[in-house]
Amino acid sequence: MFQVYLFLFLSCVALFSAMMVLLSKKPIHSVLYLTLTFFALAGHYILLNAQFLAVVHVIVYAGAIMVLFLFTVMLLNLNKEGQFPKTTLVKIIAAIAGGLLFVVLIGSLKSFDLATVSNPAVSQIGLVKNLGKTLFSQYLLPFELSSILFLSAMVGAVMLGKKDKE
Amino acid sequence: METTVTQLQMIPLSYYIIFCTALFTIGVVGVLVKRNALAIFMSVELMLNSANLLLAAFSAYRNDPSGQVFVFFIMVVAAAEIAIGLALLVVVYRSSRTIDINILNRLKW
Amino acid sequence: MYAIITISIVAIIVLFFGAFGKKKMILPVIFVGLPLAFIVNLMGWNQSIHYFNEMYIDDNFTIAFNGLLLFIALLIFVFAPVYYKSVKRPLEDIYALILFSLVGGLMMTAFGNLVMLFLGIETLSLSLYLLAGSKKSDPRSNEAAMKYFLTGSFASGFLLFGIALLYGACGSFNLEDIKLYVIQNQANIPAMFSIGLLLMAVGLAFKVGAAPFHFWIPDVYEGSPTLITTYMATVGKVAAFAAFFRLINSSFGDVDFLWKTSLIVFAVATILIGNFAALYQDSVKRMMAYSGVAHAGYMLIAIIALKGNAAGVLLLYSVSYSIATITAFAVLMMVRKETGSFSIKSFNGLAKHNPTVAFAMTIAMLSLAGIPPLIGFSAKYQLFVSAIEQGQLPLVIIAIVGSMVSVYYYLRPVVAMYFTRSIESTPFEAAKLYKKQILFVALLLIILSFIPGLIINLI
Amino acid sequence: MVMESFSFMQSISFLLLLFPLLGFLAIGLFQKQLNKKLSGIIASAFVFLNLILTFILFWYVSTTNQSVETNLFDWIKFANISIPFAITVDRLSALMLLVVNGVGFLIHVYSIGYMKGDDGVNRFFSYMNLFIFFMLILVLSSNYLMLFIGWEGVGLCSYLLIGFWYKDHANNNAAKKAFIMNRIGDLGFLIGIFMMFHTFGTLNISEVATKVSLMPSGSTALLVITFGLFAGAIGKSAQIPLFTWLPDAMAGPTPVSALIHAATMVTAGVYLVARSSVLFVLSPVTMNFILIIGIFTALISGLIAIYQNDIKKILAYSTVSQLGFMFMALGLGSFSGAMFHLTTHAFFKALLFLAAGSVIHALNQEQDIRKMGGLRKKIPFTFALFAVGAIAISGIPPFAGFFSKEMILSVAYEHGMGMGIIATFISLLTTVYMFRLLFVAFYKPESDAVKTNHHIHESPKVMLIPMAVLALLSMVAGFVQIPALFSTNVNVFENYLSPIFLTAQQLVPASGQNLTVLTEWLTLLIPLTIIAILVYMSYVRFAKDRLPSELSGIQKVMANKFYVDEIYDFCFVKPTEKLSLFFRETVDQSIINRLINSIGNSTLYVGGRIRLLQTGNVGFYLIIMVFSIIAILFFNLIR
Amino acid sequence: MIIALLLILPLFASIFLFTGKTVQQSKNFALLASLAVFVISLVGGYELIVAPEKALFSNVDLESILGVNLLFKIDAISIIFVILTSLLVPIIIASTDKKEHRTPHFFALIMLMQTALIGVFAASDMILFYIFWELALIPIFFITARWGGENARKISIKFLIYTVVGSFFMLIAILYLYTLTPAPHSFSFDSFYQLKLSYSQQIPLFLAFFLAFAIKIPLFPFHSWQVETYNASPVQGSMLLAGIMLKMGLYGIVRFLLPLCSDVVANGSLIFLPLILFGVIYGAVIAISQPHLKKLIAFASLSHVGIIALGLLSNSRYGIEGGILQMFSHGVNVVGFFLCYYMIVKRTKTDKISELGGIASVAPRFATIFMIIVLANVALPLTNSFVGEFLILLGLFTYNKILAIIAGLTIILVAVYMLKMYQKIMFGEKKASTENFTDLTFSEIMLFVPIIIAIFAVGIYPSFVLQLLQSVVK
Repeated sequence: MFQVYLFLFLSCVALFSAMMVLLSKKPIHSVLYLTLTFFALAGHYILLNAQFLAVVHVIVYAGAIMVLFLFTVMLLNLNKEGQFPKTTLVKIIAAIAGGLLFVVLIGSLKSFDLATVSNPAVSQIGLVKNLGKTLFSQYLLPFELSSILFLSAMVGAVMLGKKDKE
Repeated sequence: METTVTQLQMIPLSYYIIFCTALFTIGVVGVLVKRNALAIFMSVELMLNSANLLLAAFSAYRNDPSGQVFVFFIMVVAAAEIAIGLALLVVVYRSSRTIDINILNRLKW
Repeated sequence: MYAIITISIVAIIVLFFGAFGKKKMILPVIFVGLPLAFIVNLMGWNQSIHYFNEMYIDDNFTIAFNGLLLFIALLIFVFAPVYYKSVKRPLEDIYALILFSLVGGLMMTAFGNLVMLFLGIETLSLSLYLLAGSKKSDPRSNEAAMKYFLTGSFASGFLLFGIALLYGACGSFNLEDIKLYVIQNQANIPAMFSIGLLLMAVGLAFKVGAAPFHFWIPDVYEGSPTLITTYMATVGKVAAFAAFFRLINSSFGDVDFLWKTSLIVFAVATILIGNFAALYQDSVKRMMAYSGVAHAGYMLIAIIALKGNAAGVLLLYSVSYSIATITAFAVLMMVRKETGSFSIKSFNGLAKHNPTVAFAMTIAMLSLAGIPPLIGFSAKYQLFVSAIEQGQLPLVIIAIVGSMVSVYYYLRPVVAMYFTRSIESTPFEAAKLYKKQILFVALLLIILSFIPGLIINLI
Repeated sequence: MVMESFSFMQSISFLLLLFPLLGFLAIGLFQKQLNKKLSGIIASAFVFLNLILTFILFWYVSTTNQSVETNLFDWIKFANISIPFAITVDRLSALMLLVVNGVGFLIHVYSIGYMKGDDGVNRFFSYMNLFIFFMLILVLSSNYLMLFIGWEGVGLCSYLLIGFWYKDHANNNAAKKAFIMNRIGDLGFLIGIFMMFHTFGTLNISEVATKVSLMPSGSTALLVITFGLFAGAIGKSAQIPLFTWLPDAMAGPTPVSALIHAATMVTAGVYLVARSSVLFVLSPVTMNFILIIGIFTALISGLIAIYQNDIKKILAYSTVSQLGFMFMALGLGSFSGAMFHLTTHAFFKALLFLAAGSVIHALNQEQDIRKMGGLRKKIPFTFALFAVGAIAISGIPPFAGFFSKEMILSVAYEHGMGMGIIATFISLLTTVYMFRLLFVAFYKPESDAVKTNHHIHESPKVMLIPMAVLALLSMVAGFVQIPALFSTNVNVFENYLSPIFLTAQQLVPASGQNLTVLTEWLTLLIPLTIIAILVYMSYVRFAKDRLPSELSGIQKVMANKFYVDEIYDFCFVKPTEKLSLFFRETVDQSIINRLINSIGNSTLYVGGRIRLLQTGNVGFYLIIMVFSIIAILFFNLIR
Repeated sequence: MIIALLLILPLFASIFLFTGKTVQQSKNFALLASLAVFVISLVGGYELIVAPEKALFSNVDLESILGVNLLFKIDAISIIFVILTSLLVPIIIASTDKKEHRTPHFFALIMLMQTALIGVFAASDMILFYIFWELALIPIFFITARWGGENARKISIKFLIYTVVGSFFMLIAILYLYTLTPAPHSFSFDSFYQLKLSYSQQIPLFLAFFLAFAIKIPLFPFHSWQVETYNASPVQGSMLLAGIMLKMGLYGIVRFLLPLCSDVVANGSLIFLPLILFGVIYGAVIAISQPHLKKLIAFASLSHVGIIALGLLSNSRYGIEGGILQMFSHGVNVVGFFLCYYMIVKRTKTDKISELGGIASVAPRFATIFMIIVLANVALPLTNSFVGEFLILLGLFTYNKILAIIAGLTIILVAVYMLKMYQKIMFGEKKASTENFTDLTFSEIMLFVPIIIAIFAVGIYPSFVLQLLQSVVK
């Protein structure tokens, strides 16, 4: 049962901090709450015995993405409170939309029969060794092609970032 | 590490589904309520993360590594996406001195 | 497969030349590289090779669509030098991004695994976000890029969630495995599967610009640099449709009850909204954007029909739509250069000063409107036939109603060009080469009008 | 075209059509080149050739009692419809041929003089020959559709000739009116033809007659057919209610009035009914209708004629009245009587018109009789001829009119005393207006206009000689049919036509009672006495004095033609124009066009509204997206 | 062979003319080409007269390349329209005046139009038919919009959209029929004719076809494009429209409505025939008070084609054959009528009837020719319209007597407006605009000669056409 409590705890943390991302007025707070969420999710990954993902997750999200966010906030000096509040109407509509979406999704998914899924006692697939094998055999092509993606992102970021001479 | 989590699969899969759905929904709501582009980016990240976790959970429960590989790719893409998004944000900020998406309405009708 | 490699290498070479300031070398490299890729692409004809554990499937569908994508890209590069005439810098980044996104497009047509689909979509989209904003000094371009990015990444979220659910239901990303799963569980498809499928459909519908996920299209098309708009409207759309078709065709053909109704609703909404909204546009560019929406609706019909020669019909429609769109945008670029405006008024009297260009535009408009005997008509009619054979008469009727409406707005530029005197006497003196290029594309359109059967039977 | 080898008689009947057509084409196509003096001669020559052929044919049919049938070519032929272009010369058509070609020839000759100096003389003669052509088609046709060709063709010529002097819109209006009123009748004719085809499957006159004789009397189909045909006759022969065009038609040159609007075309209606005698006798309702129409027409137009002052108008109303008289005869079943009166009427009415033309010619186009007077001294020859005509038409023995009227009157009396008296009254009306005309124009003291006009002269011989011939005919033609009272042997005319009307006579039950000799004498003598009194009274009243200027109420109504034109104008012309305007302005522009445009505009409007969905606000786009997704998932859930 | 020539000759002429340099040369070339087409069509006609049971046939299976089967068949019905087209096009080309500032493109468009029209009448495959049907719109649209008069631009758009909308209904019907054909589906006429359609299948089919054709013909409530387009179009355009293009719709009725929806036509006639009939009367009544000659022609035409439609839908052989004959006649007459209009407008620069008058006194030759054409329109016996209208009314009469009688009213109304118009224009005293009216020149008369020959030839010997049709109309 310990695992379940852990799961619930991590979930609560994640959901709470995710909510706080939305509710925070200051962008910087949002970013920090988001970091918290990411850490909670990393906990989930560990719980799933997906250590590789957990590590990558922390590196990529908490390490890279969060820094980028913070960097942008600082760079553009966006950290002002109460910026551009949405009207209540929009908030209500958004809340309704979210609620409906949740209800519909859960309503559809709740019937999912667990028995159809194999439930091995110990999942070892999340280990670096296993994942690496898969990644570099079966998923070699996408792996290589993701370099193109990065390259284009890089080129693009440079293009947007640099000042034109004209 | 390998033995610490031997019994974790006792958690029902539906917990993950519900949790991920909730997280996803929060992300969606975040995109909808926020006018700050930065906050919207963050909300999108929440959505992507919920998908990630879901994939990882399915992967673990199915004992199939491809799900987790997919998560890896998603993270790659997410990183690239955020880089591009923030670059765009900077450009927009430069030209209009704000990151409020509501002022993006030159193009309409 | 080799086309992807070729294009990637070309893109990197372009980047290098750019970095070393060899501006003059960039376009020649592209003009060598794209045809080369085209030829390399054709090599796998009729062989159906599966690369890398069915990650990449090089069947005739792939080759035909990739050939089309490469060809469209080539055409767009043909117009690029004139479009960027005033820009002094090498532009290697923009060209490279176009090529990168092309790689994404090539992946999308050929994917055998959802990972490839996802990566392809993202490669294409990310490049397009950047390209849309490539005119940094123009706030409209910025706005387009931002809108595109926001909506696009939001849709990606849904797509991913859908993929996740799908994976949860059937435990694989491989299209073949999914098909196997579908065949085995046809009787009791779990809700997770169907919702995953629908969310994926939503994500793809967003990419193809189907209503009600089309909202980005008019704004982004209008705000982006025209050359990029052309690219988006052709390569982007065709690749997305190829992917959509492949996805549905190779895995979900047997469970059409899951997606058919939704797609029909999308198609109907797209056709109606696209055509009706286009009626009122003053800017031809924006009108073309809505026209793109409307055509997405028609192309959805091919997916709904799915069986028979629907793939061939989709190819035919893509050919007809892309080439006509390129022609129209090429003319539009020229008009914009001359008059500084996209407004319909700037077309006034074009025929008098520049009959060849006006002729090309007319052919393009009539083809888009589906007036016989141009290829646009053949495409539409083949589309309707294949849909009707699947019992989709009501849908076809709505599509035809949409076509009726479309005649009006496609005619407006024609009428402006031929029958309205321009108020200020703009000479419309475009470069001779450019005119020839436009004429070439228009003639291509006419020539293709005589071989629709060939195109359909390719696949 | 199938041209079989023709027999001699067939060739002649074919040539009958060819000559006037040639004349028309020759003069018509070379209008500009042709000498103006020559055209009249050419035209007359062709008609003269026709006249000779007519004599041959007349001799042939009257001696052999055979008809000459010639099939020229198949006109309309497919499936079970076969309408050849065929002509038949039998006794009835031969009689009509005589009238048409005979009177036609005389009037052609007369026209050479009358039209001399007119700019359009070539045009005139080409039209005249065309008229002869169509009239001959009408007379000779062996089926009803071909008859209809001639029927409409003569209408066309009538139209062209009434509006001959086209610079004056009054003439054109008259021409148009004639054509349109004819067309109204023609519609009836067509419907009759349709019904006939529907009922019998053929339009051949003799076949129809054969088939119809087997039918019971009074069937609805027959009623429709005969009413249709009679409607045509009403239009062509200017009967009530379509009679107003004929007086207006006097706008044309006087020879035209003589030929078309007195002698030949207007009698086509009588010919048609006589031709279809078998059909009509089997439809008693129609026969009674014809009788009523005939009586009323004769009465009303006779009354109107009394108060007219235009010489040609008087003659025109007289024509209408005489035609009414003929129809009355037809209605009474006396087909040969009607035909007899038709023939004699052709002579004396043509004569009257020509003489009137001569008067008008002499007076420089003056037609108002009040501005005449004393002409008997100035143009005595014309006066004499006019007087012959007036006497003949008034039915004074021994001129032709007496015999033909007597033939009809006797039938009327046989039908019943009342009918006889009505008929007599009608024929007496003739005397009133004719002698009023005669005395006012020729006896009355000269009007100022006549006095001051020193150019009044007798017409040239080319005009007078035809008139003289007609006068001679008007005097002697009656002796072919002498009333039974005087001699039972001399009924050449009736015998001649008896084969034609044989079937009809057999089918109709002998209705009337035979009159006693005393009654017959009385019915003969009393009218004659009255005529004498009337002539005297007219002389007293009109020869001496000027016409009374003020007319009393009822007289005014009559003088104004019972306001028929005004009524028609109010009931038909004005509403049609209003309707036209209403359709054009209101329905077409305001309703249909606006409706169609509003479909277009509303499409645009919808487009404009849908366009507004594109608010430019990303948040809005996203919300729509999310709700759409929710909807899709929801429908998936509940499915 | 003949079919190929009929289609390719004008098409190549058209393409060649698009590159033409001088107007005069282009006109001569176009005239020559169209005359050649006329001769070829006569040869085709001759072949059909010799063997009326057969049909000229051409089938090139290019479906794998073109996506359409090139299936052509010219039978007796088709040849009448092919001949009509090839007869009128040379006249239309020859009628263009030097002063009108035409360009070589003008003639190219006319030749393209001819290709399309012949294609429509010769096609035996539905999609082919539809392609030519729509193709015919493009040249006429350009002719109208480019060389048209006031508001031509707006009106030509309305015209194009209106008719395209109409033909889309036809497309729906075609596609629906296609699904009904037994697999493998086919678009050929023959496969459609072999269908045994139930009543409930025929009804929607009928509605779609009828709507499409009613707009094209046009029949009563759908006519609003017609008047405006005739009015705005240059006279050659009007001639093409009224003379030939309207016949496409009627031809469609003969080809599709009658054989395919025979039950609906048989049972439903009482519903739509009165509507058409109202349109017939309506057009005629409006023509009475119409102040502009060209619009008058338009409304007259509305009335006339309505009668033809009545005949075709009257469920009787007489009506159908008469209708087909009358289509030919109407084509000839209306072109003649427009030519007369053109002669007047060329000289006086006005088509307001009230501003004209007295022309007959200065131009007797013109007066005569105009009179003949007016009389042909009035359907006087021995002119071409008479036989057609007679048969139509006869057919209608056998179907329903009341309708026939009401339809017969038009023969009165037509006389009213035609004679009124003729009188006001030609008779009376000269007016300012007609003061210097010159009579027709030799070349102008030559334009009318074929028309007048056609008027009398058909009027005097219609059997030639009727018997040709006999083998086809059933």
